[in-house]
Amino acid sequence: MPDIAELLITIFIVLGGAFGLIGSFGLIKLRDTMQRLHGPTKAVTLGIGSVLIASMIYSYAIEGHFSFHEFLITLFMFLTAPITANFIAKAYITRKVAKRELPETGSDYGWSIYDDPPIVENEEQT
Amino acid sequence: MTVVDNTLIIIALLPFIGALVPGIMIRAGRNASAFFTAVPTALALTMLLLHAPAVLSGEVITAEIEWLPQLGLTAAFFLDGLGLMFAAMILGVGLLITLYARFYLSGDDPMGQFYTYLLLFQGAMLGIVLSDNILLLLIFWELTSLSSFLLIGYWKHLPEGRQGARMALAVTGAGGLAMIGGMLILGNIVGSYNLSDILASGEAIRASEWYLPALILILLGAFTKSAQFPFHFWLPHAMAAPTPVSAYLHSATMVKAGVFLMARMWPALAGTDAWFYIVTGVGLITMILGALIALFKDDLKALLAYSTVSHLGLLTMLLGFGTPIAAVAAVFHILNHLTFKAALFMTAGIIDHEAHTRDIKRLGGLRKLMPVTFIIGTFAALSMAGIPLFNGFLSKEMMLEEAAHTDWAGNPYAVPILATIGALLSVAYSFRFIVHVFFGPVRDNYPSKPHDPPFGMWAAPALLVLAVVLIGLMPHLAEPVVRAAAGAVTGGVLPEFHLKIWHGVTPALYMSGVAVLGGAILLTLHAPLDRLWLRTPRPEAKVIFDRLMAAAVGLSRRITEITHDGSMSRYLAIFVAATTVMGYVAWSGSGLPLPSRELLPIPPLVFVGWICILLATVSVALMHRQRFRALVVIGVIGLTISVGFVYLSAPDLALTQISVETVTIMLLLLALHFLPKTTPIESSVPRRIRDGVIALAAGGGVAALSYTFLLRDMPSISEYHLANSYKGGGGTNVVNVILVDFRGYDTYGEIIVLGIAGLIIFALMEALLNGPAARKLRNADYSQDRSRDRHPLMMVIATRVMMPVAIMVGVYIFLRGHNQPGGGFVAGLVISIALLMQYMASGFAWTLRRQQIEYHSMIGSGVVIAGLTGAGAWLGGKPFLTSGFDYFHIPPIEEFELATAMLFDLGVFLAVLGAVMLMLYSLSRIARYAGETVNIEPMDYDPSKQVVMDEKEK
Amino acid sequence: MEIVIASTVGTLTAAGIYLILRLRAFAIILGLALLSYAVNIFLFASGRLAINMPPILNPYGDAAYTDPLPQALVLTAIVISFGMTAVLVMVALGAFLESDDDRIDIEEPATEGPEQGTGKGEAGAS
Amino acid sequence: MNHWIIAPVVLPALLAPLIGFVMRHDVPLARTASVAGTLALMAIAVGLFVMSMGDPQVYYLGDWPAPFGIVLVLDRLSALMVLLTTVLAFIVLIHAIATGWDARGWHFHALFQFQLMGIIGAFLTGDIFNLFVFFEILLIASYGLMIHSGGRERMRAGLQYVVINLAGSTLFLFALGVLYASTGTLNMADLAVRMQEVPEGEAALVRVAAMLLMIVFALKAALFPIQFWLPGTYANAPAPVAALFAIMTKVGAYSILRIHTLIFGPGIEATHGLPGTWLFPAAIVTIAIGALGVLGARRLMPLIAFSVLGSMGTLMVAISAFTPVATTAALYYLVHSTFSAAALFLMADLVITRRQSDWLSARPATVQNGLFAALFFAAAIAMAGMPPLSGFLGKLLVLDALRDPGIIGWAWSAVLIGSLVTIVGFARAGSLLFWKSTSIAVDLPPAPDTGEDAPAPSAAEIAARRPVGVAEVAPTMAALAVLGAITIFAGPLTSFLDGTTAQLFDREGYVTSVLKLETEG
Amino acid sequence: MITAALIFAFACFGIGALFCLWRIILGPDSADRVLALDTMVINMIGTLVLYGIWQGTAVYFEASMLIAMVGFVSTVAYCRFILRGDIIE
Amino acid sequence: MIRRLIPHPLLSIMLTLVWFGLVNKFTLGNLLLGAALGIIIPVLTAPYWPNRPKLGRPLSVIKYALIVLWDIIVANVQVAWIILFKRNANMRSCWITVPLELTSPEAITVLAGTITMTPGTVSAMLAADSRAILVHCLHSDNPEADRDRIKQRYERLLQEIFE
Ligand code: NA
Ligand code: NA
Repeated sequence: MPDIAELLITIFIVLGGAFGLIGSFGLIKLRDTMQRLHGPTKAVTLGIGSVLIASMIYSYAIEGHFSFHEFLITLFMFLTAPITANFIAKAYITRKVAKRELPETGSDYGWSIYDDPPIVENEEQT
Repeated sequence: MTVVDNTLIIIALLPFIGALVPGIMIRAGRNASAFFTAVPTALALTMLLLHAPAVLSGEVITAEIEWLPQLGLTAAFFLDGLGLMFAAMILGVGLLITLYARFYLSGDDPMGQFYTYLLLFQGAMLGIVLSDNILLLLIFWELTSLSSFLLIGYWKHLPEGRQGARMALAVTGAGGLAMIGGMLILGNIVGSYNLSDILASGEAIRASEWYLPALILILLGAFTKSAQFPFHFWLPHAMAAPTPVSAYLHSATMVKAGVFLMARMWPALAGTDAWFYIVTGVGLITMILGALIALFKDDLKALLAYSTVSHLGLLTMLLGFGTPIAAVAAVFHILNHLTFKAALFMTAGIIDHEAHTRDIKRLGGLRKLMPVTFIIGTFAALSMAGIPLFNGFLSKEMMLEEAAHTDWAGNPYAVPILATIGALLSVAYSFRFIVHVFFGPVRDNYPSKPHDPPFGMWAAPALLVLAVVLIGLMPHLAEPVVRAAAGAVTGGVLPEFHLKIWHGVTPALYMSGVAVLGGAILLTLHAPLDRLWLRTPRPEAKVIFDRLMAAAVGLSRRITEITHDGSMSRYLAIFVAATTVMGYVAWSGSGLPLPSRELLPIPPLVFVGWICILLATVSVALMHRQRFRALVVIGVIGLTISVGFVYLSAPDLALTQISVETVTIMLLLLALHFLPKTTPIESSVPRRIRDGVIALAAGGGVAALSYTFLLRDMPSISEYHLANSYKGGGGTNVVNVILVDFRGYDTYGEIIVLGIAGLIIFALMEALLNGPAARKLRNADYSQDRSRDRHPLMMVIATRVMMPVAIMVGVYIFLRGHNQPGGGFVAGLVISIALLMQYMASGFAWTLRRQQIEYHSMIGSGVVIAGLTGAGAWLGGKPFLTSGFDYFHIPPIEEFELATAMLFDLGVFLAVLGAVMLMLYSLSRIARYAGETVNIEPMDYDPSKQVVMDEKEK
Repeated sequence: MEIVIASTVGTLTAAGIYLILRLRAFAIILGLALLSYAVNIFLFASGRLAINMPPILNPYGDAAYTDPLPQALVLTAIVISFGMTAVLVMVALGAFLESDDDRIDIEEPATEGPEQGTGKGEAGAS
Repeated sequence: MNHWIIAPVVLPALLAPLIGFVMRHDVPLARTASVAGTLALMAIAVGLFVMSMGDPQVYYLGDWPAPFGIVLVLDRLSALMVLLTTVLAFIVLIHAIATGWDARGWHFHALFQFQLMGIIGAFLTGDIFNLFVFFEILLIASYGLMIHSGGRERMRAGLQYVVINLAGSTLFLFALGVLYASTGTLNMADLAVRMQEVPEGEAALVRVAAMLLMIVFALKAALFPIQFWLPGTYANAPAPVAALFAIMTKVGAYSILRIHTLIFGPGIEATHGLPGTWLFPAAIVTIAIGALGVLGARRLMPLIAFSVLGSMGTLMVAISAFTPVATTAALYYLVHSTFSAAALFLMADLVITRRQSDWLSARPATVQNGLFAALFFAAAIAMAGMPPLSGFLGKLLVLDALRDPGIIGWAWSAVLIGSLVTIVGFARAGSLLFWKSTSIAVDLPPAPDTGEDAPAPSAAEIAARRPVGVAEVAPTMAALAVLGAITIFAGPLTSFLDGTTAQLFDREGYVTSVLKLETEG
Repeated sequence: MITAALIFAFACFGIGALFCLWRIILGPDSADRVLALDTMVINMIGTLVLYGIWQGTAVYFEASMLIAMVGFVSTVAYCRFILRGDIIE
Repeated sequence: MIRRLIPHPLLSIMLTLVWFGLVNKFTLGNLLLGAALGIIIPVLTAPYWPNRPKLGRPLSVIKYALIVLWDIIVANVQVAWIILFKRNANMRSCWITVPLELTSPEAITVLAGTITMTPGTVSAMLAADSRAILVHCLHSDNPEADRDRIKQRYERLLQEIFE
């Protein structure tokens, strides 16, 4: 086993674990929900990313074949994390944040959970 | 001595066959109905009488057909003296009743029905007296209860008729059921249900330890049927029936069935102390009690009914004596009672029919208005009173004679005195019948001015009275019949006897004299005694019976409604508790082999998973009231279990678990949208503790069970599956090969379950949307406090990339399932989840409109493809679901495998996908019904389009 | 490990049973879901536990495999219970929409409605 | 291999999706297909019945040898049950079509065919897990049929029915887990072999399995103390469905009979005496509950449902003896009670449609009061076990078979008193429904003053006034005719059942046939 | 060395999962629970990937991928429920 | 015609790559199968993606990707630092509104995603007319600066790529 590969693997695994733990710790430590949202969306995602990189290096260096698998999971994570965060934020705002606590949108319409979208033609009702 | 003659069967069946005819011609009119009733009766009677000479000379005629040999039930009939006498009575009186009823009933009554019932009843009675198999006898016995129920309730608009019918059925039915028990015991003792065998085994029966229970059970049947104390009360209420019915059932036939049975079973059961004391005792009490009540009844039919009770008691008492000569007396009295009592009932019927009342207190003086009726009624009543020159006298003398010689527990006076009292009362009520009805001044306030009825109506009683007088004057005429019948009762041996008018001066003559004199005196004192009687508090049997009945119904209802009150949680609690207890009982009946497996270690991460799942589970139980919250926590459990499956070498399970879990949560969320969001606290603390205890006990039991087997090894058939998966099934994923091949039949069943689920959900949705729920849905406002963005832009965009990728993943999982974790089921769920993503992004309606596939067809084709793949094996002569596979190599592509199992798996895939989507579709249709708007754009607002429009506007 | 599985099955069963003894359909659905988890693990465990021995045949060697049969049975059971749960949810929803609550108990009408017949009957009398 | 054995499962399994998914908008076509399919099923069942006369025939699905694949076993008992199912199904189907029940909701015929598939599959299978699968098929189909056409009461009763059966299914899986964990096999014949090898002192697990399975089946058979679900379910199901359900309780009884003779049979030391000991008292109490329910009923459908419960009690009393004689009696009674329950429910449907109420109260007499009274009378005496119909013979057979001094008192008292109470209850009901009703004048609606104000009669009212046609009453009559036939031909039927019982108790024969053993052991 | 790193990472993800459990059970807000569940899913995926390295097999890959996919879908569904009540409309 | 056969060429390529990621083995058979699926699946899902987004300047795409990747790493270190060492009392969280020039939904989505994945910010929601984005900052001493950074660093590049 090449030492450099082992070292890299070790580093990425340790980093991954650390970021994962810190992100989760944020859930406990931070005071309000919006703050807590920051931890998982970033730290934990990066943690997983590190672990996946470790896994890829591992299969290439130690098992001798290149693995694309991990890319897929990474793709999923990066595609979904912002959407998830967005939804959770809205879910929180709709329940716990008063409209006036938020800044103005600066346009004619308010924020999307409070205001209907501009009326487009052909909207139909059943 | 025994002659086989199958015409006996025809005789027994004729009434039943005849019953069909009036039943069919229900509207044919009185004459036709009566005629077609008379024909089979007369035919049967004729055929019977053709056998009479042989039977009277001591032959026994038999016939039998196999019916249920395993049970010892044969359709066996025999005709001996007793049977002949009874059969002739049944048919003969039946004929007279047919004639009488033709005139008695009005044109408005459904005659066809009446005659059908009558013939059914006649057939049942005939069956009883001709049966040579006690099981067959039981069948006819119960049939008499049923057909008499119909006859008594014939005037169904009268409450008395309905109640009387039900009472009769309850009492005689109960007795009948007891008798079944008794008869079965008899059969057990003897080893045969053949009556002849049983009658021949009297010794063995009486010696058996089961004798007493059998005796009591059989007597219960006989006593209830023959209205013996304390079951006598039903008979008077059965008088609500039309008079022809009363005359037939309650004088001649049905009530005599009990007496017949005692006579029939006499050789087998009589002659013991138990028999004597029970039968004689009950008979005596009934005789006196019936007579006493009869004396004070003002309703003619009630008077006659109680007199019947009394006479039945007399007969019972005679049979109870257990001596042959008493048996002779009983048989003779049966015959005599038949003649005078039927005539009396018909007389009462005529009076009722003409005067429109049966109340003695409103009658009197009919002697002049209805001379013919007067003669008939008086002669019959005198016979009933036991006045010389009438037949009643003869048999009563014999009875008194026998009573005079009977000791009761060493006391020589008790029975004679009581018998005399009975006779005395009998004289009194008979005289009352004559004096208070026919004598005295003619009234001017009869409800209807009475006069003698047409000939057709009085012909029948006249004929009977003729017999009364004839036998009374020339008793030797009846002797052959009585001799033959009594011989049958006693089993053949009879002492020397002759029926004659004058026996000389015997104790019986004195007793008879006392009775007549006393009776006359009693009648003169009737008015003051009647007032005394009315003032005397006494238990009214009907009231007691009604109360008992009401109490029984009420109690049943209470028990039923308390236990089956729709309380599901209690049902389940009982179910779980019972299962736990029974499981423990089964468990504790044996031991276990020694543990044979080493424990696996618990690494820290497993420990974490353990904590997760335990805490999550407990918290679901504790905070299930917050429904949404509980669903989130359920997610933790599902997730942990999936990961656990991965750890425990079950990747297929993990895939399935997590995807099913997700879809299930979707369904629950969709449903929760309509349901209340919280569960109120409804159960008390003790109840929750109770439930907790049950739950912990069951959970503990399950834990103990699993721990027990986890520590022990066992040899499994799956060695074979591991060995043959690749060779015989063409796949390396053994779990998948088991699913689609070794146990493909299970999987076939499983997708059918899903298909059915889809169907049900669709059907249910349609039912809901077309039912009252629809209104509720339309009026409900689900839009409160809702976020305004329904189809957020970001989600829509992300989905456009995610969904194709997810579909790709689904295809991948499908294609590799045979060799690696995956397969049609998981693939179906993954694709459903992919589509679900699209639905969540742009809404169901928008997505559905752009969809080419119809979910109904998808389920159907999935199930059919799987089925046809299985059936395809038939083409090769192989059994259903036999798979085939092969490896192909088309250069330059690497070798690949094709297997029929994949086609089967495709069926699975389609069924799963279709079912899940149909479920979602149905739920979303309900939601749309609740007034939700449908979007025509994929996202709420597309800013790029707006720019284009803005530009156009410019 | 065995104690983990046994206690998990036991706890899930107990919680599931406690929930199915509640009075509302939704709690019962939750309870049945927990019971279904419990029984799936139980049935799975009947093949005994094995770590890293998935029953995927390995062409290269003489590997040990866990018992695949219970896994197949559990898969069948999971699918069936999914179908059942779906129907249950729909029936519960239907029952809720047809009546006014999602109670599981049924209160029998004590008497025939006034608009229907006399209702008195001959109750106990014969 | 005889491919016909699988036919009664595959035919409805292929037909049902076609009906449900292709013909779902064409009621006449769906009806035709359903009737044709059921007729074909009946023909197949008759064929199988004839074929079943020899040794058990085994169908090795997927061509895998036993005990590794799934097998179907056609023996006299399974053939009888399949035949019974198809005949009943045909009768019920005609009723459902003639009365229009099938069109009162979606997918009746598809569910009906699936229901048949499930029931028949359960009777034919020789694999215990497959039995579970087919139990689930028949159950889920029955959920759909139970709530067919919806309505408040039916939905709520349906929900309870679903819940209790899901609990039962869970228990079934627990039982199978224990069974597999202790034997490592699923094939019934193989289980029978392995059960013989379980040492008596190490049988705790298999005893639990035997007991749990018995409870599962007892739940289906509606035995005390898990009978609570039955009255509510049957009373609220659409009447033809309730009639079809008459066979569903029998699936439970059949399974107990099969499993607890073959696997945990009388000769097995490990579970010796376990099933009978508990079944017997439970069955006795069930009879009592049924009888009380009949006597105390306020409505017709519950009354019939409770009478079905009582008949299950009687059946299970006979089964609990686990002797050949009692089993023959039980099988006879099983056939009888299936059709008498069906006759009652079908009759009730006709009556309730016309009375527009199933309350046992006096309402104006309906059209054809006499006809209904006659049907009721016939079906009631059959169910209560009065002569001349088969109920009486069945009861005699059962009583005659139960002569063990330890149980005779309880068994006889329960059966006899139970039928007395039942007949009194039926008499009370019949007298209210058909006799007292004639004393109430039909109150015709007042003549309309203006044509507009008069409300048009509802569909239900129109149906109520219409006399029944031949097609509507024929199924009820047919069920009664079957009862008549099994009464008259009780002898031949019972000797067939004797053979069936002998085969059922011949464990070695079954095992040898399934496992293809050349010599015994 | 890798083994030690793996053990460290296992511990991290395990403790992380427990933190998530804490939030899931105690909330306080529904959004917190959903967030914590989502995070727990990610932790589990990490654990599975690590376990794949530990055992040197790719058999567990599908499970991780599928968990990632369905984790996202269920998170969105939970949020949509909070936001709109109806998760597909 | 081609537009109907291959409605989203980039998606097709991506799916083919995804297929390799799934099978994890490069063979000719897999290439053919992957390509076939990569063509078929977008055709099947095309109805749900009616328009084809314009995507220009591949170089800008790579530049943007690198910037974001770097920012993600930085963001994580920052956030980790804050979580571990900043006292809650000193945390100054705030909401900011970022007005948008972008009109392409794809671009807006990418921007919002970027905001979430990068230092101390989470995009919470859009305005109803998608002309502004609401951002939550975990800790910000100067909210205006954060808003400008987002507009300068990401939005401009995205405008180049998508419009
Ligand atoms: Na497969
Ligand atoms: Na095969």
